[in-house]
Amino acid sequence: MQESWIFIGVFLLIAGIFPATPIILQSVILGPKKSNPVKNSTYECGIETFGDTWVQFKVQYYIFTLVFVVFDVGMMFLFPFAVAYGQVPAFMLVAVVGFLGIICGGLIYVWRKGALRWV
Amino acid sequence: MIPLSWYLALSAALFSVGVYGVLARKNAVAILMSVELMLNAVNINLVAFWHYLTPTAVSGMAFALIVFAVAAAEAAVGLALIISIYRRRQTVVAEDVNLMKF
Amino acid sequence: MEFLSNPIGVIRDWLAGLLSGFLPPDAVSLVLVILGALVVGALGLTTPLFLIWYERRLIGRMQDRVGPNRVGPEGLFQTVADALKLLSKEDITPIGADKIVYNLAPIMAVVSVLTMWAVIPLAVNIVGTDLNIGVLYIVSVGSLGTLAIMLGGWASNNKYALLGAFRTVAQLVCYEVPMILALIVPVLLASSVGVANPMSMQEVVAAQSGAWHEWFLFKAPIAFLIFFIASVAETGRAPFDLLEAESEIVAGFNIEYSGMKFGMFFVAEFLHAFTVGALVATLFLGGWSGPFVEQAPLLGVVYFILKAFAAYFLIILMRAALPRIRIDHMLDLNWKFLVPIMLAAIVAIAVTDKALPRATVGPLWNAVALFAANLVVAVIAVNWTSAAARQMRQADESRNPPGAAPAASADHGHDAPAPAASHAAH
Amino acid sequence: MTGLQITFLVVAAAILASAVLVVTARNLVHAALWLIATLFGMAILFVLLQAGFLAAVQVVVYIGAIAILIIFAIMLTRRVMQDTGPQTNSQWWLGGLLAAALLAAIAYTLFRVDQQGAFPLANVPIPDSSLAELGKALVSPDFYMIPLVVIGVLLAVGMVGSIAIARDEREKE
Repeated sequence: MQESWIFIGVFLLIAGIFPATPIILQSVILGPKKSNPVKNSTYECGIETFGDTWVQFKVQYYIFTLVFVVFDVGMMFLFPFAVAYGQVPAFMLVAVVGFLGIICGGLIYVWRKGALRWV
Repeated sequence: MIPLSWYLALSAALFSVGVYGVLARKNAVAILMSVELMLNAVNINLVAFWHYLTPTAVSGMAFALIVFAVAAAEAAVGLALIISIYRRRQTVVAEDVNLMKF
Repeated sequence: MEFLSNPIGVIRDWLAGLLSGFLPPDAVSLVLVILGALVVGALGLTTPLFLIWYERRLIGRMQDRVGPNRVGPEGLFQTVADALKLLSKEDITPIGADKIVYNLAPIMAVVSVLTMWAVIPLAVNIVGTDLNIGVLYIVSVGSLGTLAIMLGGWASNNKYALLGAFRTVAQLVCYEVPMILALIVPVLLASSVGVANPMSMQEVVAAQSGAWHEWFLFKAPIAFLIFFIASVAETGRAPFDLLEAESEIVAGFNIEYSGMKFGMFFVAEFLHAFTVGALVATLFLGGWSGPFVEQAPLLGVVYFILKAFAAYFLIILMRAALPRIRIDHMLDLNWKFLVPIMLAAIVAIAVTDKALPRATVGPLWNAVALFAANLVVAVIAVNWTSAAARQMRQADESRNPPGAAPAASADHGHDAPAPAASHAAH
Repeated sequence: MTGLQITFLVVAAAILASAVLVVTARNLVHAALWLIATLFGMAILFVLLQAGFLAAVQVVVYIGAIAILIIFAIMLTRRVMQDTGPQTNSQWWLGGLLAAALLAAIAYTLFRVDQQGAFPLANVPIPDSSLAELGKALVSPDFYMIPLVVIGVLLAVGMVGSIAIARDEREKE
């Protein structure tokens, strides 16, 4: 199995080098370099930028990410089960059904409370 | 072959860095990030012990998975608390949240 | 003859023999690994040149125009010309941008898609590497793409880029949930077929290569559909392109990017779309399996590419035919429709397969039972959704009677899925 | 020195360096990015420990989910905490001292234990079926069935609780 991971490691490096090459080629060698402050200012429909970049964000984004994190972690417990599925006796499905049911219960609860609405 | 003690030493160092971060940082989010470092240090230990001492048992991997779940729940609730405090008191500096102080 | 059945192996052996004359054995295997990675990476990165042309021509045909047809035969070299143009552009980094992160983001976006090709099998013996956790590996490198977008939006020092990144990330993480849930199903079914290592892509394909009814498309149509929808949402293309809706807002997270860096985001998007096609082909349509593939393994490449392009064709069709979805409908469709159905489908598939196992009822009847279970879940889901939608419409009408101002659809009840959800079910 | 050992040392150095940057970086978003680098290094360590599954889970859960959550939280609470001024509190030296003392204590213990050879190394290869074994153990009543359900409860309660905390009062109607 180590050979597989060596391949993945090398591939990650190469997959980084491939897109980096044209970017460097363009920005260092081929592209013109005539920058000025107006060109480098941030793009905002033609008017001058005002205020801070850090506008206040809705907490809604955070809430949806929260639900995602919980499900994401829950799914990681299902993958080993799915691998072993062919070997586990049928009655042990109870554990997984219970696990999924509890998480789904949480989802239904926040749904009923209206937290999943985009406002 | 990497000696087991290397992993343990790395994990100890990482844990200490996390402890420093928890004790020294002002920002509550930064404190939470340091806690994540400490949890990760623990995870390295669990998996290293599993790999070197009991590779045929599954307990090491199972516990590491459970640590992942706990870390996720901790981050979710902790950050929610920070956001709630920020909304009420307009601050995320841990020192300023001192309602319990005389 | 040997070359035809196992071309990569033959080339590998030949190269190994050539290199071992003047290199130690460890270095030989490392060089071979690097060469293999180079070949797979180069193939992956040059396909978008063709894909972009293919998609533009196809979309042109669907919109009753010709599409690019000037540069080269049938406009084949249009993309090359575009790439050359991008190379001659000036590199602009906005004031106040975080230089390192700003430059890293487009590279990461490509890496997250390109690395998926390391584990996608083209034929029985043509694959980057047969990782034992292949399916989970796909998920994990896919989540790097989300991060790339977050970084790109943040590092641009532009509030619209940051806002766009937030919207994009919100959509991507939401749709990751049904995608991962749907990915569990092929692993589960492969395990029930009895392969040794159900999470490796090669063995997922092997589990489907028996007969037509072994395809997971027939055993788990719901998982197939939901994986398809969620993956298209992950690519951020129409109808899920509300994050960079060209016709409505200026752009998304990539507003400040220009030249080749923008080109890299572009390449990543097109390659991602085709990768989705390849993943669908591998996980649900039997990958390289097909008639006579045992006699001539190279045929598998043809089958795989045909299937991948069929799925890719469907994605382009969706892009050309469906209108853009609204943000609250997008989230409702995910959390109130796809996720609950997928959870129910996983339970239904697991229970049915245990109740009527292959060993006792035979593979065909097992597949029929699984298909029936999926159908039942789908029918119940569609019925419930349309009942809920009807209820919602009636509540809407009783609040604002018809003839008055059109009902504001933004305040639909929170206890029922959005109308968009019932659309998607059909 | 084998290739494996060199890899370990390089990765370990990178992990420690980025961990130190996490706790010292002035810009919070940079701290989060260094945290991501640390977590990625940890995934490489899991690969070295032949726990490829955990490496993938590390990337999915930590980098794909928790790091995104942290970045969102930073953006949501950004206004007040500007990046000017010291990012450490008045007792930072005490914290440093404590952390150093802890490290010294652990290192000393580790050295003593290692010298006595107290770790009974198994010296058997990891079985190929360890992932399937883990799956079986997670759903079997003799092993982790109850913990699995408890994890489910933890996650569901964590989700409901944190949404209840994080939501704006005005949104609740």
